[in-house]
Amino acid sequence: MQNPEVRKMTEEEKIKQELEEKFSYLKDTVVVKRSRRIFANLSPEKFDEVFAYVVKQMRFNALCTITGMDSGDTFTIMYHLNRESRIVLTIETSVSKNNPAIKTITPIFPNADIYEREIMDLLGIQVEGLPAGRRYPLPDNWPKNEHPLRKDWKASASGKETQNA
Amino acid sequence: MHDPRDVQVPIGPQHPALKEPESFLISLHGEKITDATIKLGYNHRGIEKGCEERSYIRDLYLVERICGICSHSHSTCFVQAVEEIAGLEIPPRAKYIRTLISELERIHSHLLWLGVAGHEVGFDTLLMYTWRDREVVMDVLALISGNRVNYSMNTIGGVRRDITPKQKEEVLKATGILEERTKYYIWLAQNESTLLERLSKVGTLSRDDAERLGAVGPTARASGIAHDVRKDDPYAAYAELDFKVITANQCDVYGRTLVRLGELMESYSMVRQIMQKLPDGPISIKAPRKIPAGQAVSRYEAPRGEDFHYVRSNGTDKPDRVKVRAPTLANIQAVAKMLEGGYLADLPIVIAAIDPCFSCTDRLISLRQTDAQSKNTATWESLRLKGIEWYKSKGIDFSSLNKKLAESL
Amino acid sequence: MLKAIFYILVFPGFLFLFMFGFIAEYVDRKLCARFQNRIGPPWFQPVADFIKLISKEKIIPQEADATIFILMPLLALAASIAPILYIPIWSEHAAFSFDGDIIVVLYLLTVTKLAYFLGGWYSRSVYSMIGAVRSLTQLFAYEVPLFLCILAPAMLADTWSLSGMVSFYNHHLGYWFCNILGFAVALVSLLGKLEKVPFDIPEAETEIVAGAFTEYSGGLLAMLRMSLNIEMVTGVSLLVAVFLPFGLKLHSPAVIVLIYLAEVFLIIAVITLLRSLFARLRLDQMINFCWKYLAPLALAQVVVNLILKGVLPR
Amino acid sequence: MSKPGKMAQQLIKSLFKKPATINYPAQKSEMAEGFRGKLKFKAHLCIGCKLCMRDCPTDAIVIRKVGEKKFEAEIDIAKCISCAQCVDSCPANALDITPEFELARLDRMKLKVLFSADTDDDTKEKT
Repeated sequence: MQNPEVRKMTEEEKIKQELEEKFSYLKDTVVVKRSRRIFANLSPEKFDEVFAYVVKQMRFNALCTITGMDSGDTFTIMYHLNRESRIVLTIETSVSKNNPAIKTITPIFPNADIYEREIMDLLGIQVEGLPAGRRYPLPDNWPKNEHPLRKDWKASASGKETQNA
Repeated sequence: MHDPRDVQVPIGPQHPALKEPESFLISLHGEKITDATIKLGYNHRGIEKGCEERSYIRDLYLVERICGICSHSHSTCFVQAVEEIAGLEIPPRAKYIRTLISELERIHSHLLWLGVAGHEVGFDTLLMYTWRDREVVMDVLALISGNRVNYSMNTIGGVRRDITPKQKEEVLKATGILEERTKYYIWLAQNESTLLERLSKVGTLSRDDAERLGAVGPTARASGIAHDVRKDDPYAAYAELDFKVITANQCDVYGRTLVRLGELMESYSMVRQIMQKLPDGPISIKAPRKIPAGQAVSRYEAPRGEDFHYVRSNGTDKPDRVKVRAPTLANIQAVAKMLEGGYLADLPIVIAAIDPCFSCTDRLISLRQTDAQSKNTATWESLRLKGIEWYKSKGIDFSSLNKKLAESL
Repeated sequence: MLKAIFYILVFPGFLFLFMFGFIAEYVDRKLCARFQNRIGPPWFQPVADFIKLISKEKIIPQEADATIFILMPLLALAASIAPILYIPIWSEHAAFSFDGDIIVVLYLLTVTKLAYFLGGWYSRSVYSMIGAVRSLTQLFAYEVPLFLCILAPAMLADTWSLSGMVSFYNHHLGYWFCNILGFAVALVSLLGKLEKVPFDIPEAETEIVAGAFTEYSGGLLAMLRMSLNIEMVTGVSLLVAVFLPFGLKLHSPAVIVLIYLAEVFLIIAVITLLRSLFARLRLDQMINFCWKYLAPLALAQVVVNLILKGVLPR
Repeated sequence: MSKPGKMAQQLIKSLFKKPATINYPAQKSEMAEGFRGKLKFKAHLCIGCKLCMRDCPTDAIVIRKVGEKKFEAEIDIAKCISCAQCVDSCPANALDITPEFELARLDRMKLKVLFSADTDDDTKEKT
């Protein structure tokens, strides 16, 4: 209040500050890209701790979606959270390509179920703790070990019969 | 839990209640639904993968075809993300034109929804009337953009077509007609008792459940959650427009109807404001073919709710990852909750009430035929031949007639 | 003997009803389209649909009981044609009549519903079975008010034959006004019987595809659709005979038939208007409505008629 | 007060109104000016840069060199999605979009339209 610098701080910067104060290892990994867009990078070990704090203490209580991608050596998983539908915080973490697995967040966000199944199907990352259910979005007879969103997967590769439709 | 006397009814993937392939397995106890399992994924077309393999310009048209109804939503959402990464600030006139198309699209989508809702409860006259009125806005969209559905108005760095004064007049005229009609539909929805009977207290979703299950758009707003990306996270020209976020507290299908009808009225007022404020100037700026490395999250209030795109670029002319989360995927998870304890007769309207768009939801498909399937798979050609043979066995031969027809066309 | 065969096969039986069925379907569809601000089908559409259907392959589901599956459309068609023989059309006397034929007509109209039920039930598909059960459940709701409404005028006329009733009302024209309430209730119940919106629950397209008819195809479906059309004509004719028995005293049968046709088309137009005016009710709402409003009103009509019978001069 | 049959007035009125639908193949519907339908290729303007081929989302257009500064275009209407990106991409304005929308044919081969290098708008249909 007394410091004019602090008063000028936007909500996004306050979030950045709170995160960096609370978790020292987050220094320099939280980026405010523009108003209402914050990106944070996390190592997988620290994920649970920060994620729980952000959701429970910082009111980022809605999940937009989960994005998974193949970034060459590792898989990148991004959790897009928002606060009152306004500020989107993207928490990025990575998973190694050897036996990739993440923990489910369905106990916190029940609607994460379908996004996690999507990551399971399309990237082949195991989601631990996800209850058994029907797969999404690939068909039931889709072969195992075929994960379309991996960069080395090509629709027409390895002699698969493709339908011209 | 599972009662052996319950009947299992498959709704879909092919069923008259669903306009797109999706499957619901319903357990029925008499007419009551005891359990509903949802299976998605029939419409997966590989669009996210496809985007990674195409240039940004080509992606624009691919993304537009994620969904037929909210084509402008997806393309704007995508192009906003790309522009944010490239650091392009589009001209104000382009922003206004984008907003105009997006509001016209909302009008067309909500009118379409009202008709579908009427059809689902067996009120076909309402379907015919709303779809007749929808033609007015479709014509205006065709006039402005050159197409009725896939408007292709967006390009990276602006829009592709300008609005002439004559088009402006047409838009205002159409808005006037539609406003009158919408007032009538609001009156009808509030007074026609057979409609009220079928919509009230059906498919209830409490505010808590809506929040917990991540419902978005009119579905969430009808449960009293006043979230609207246009207000909360303004894009395009929305920050400069004056509009209300319509909510309802009924938490049922009736509430969702009122919210959509109320939004229609807001859209008409917004279209008028856009026409009044439309700034002069260029409609696009030149965009580079190669987009610098970066990432962006883009949100957009599609007619069905929040559309979410995440784009990551790697400095080439192709994106590294495009993630699309369509509003239906967020809402569909609430449907099982809404169906619980309801009647079979309410199933179509409950599903329709979230205004589902399954082709938005799924974006990738199996591109091949597996051998295990081929035994039961009938191809188009084999079915055609079977038909010809069957009619021949009845002594009817159409082949010469077909040949004649083929030549004439 | 020859006359009886003519009655059954040509007029007012098989051939006449077939043509009338097509025309009634056309009028219904065209009017509905015009109500909805559409152009609607051309005049030959019902005939074209019929020819198309009979030229298509008949598919009998593996699980279905083939005999019943094939027989039921025939039974439905027969049961929907038969009542016309007892309904007076061209004079005060129907083709056949006996004391109690009014009950036969009502039950023949119920037999068509039973045929739909059995056909649907033995299709062994979930949609058909749900549709069939709904059809029967609904039957119990509209049947009581419909029967009461049609029996009430009979009580006043003190006869159980349709021809007798018609001639009674022709000789006591003023008595017609007593039955207006019954007419309205019977018209609404008839909507339930004909499974038209808002009572088209048994064949609710968006819920159970086509209800009991889901598995039917080709010629069998054509027969079912025809029996639906003819059921509409006979059902409406019954209403005309009971509630609008005008002009039957005239001497020219042609004029009487013309009046009859005009009345039938008028009621069909009203049915079409009603069916484009409402949303489909749910089964529980429909049953509630029938027992809460229609049945008491029908009962009131019966009571009123019983009292009037004692009071009014004969 | 909610009552059934609130639309009755409109329905009866509709009886006497002109229908909103048209009898399509007999009565043609008009598309707005600037409607994006079939593509048109103006051979004399083409400079053979093939930018249209690069930007076409569906690979529906093929430009071939047939002589000195002479190019022909083959457009596969079955593939074309009428987005008109090629019209935007063309630096020489050699492509144009027409409002013609009745493009269905019973024969797939008839959907391949060849715009020859010599004539401007005369389209020769490939068989």
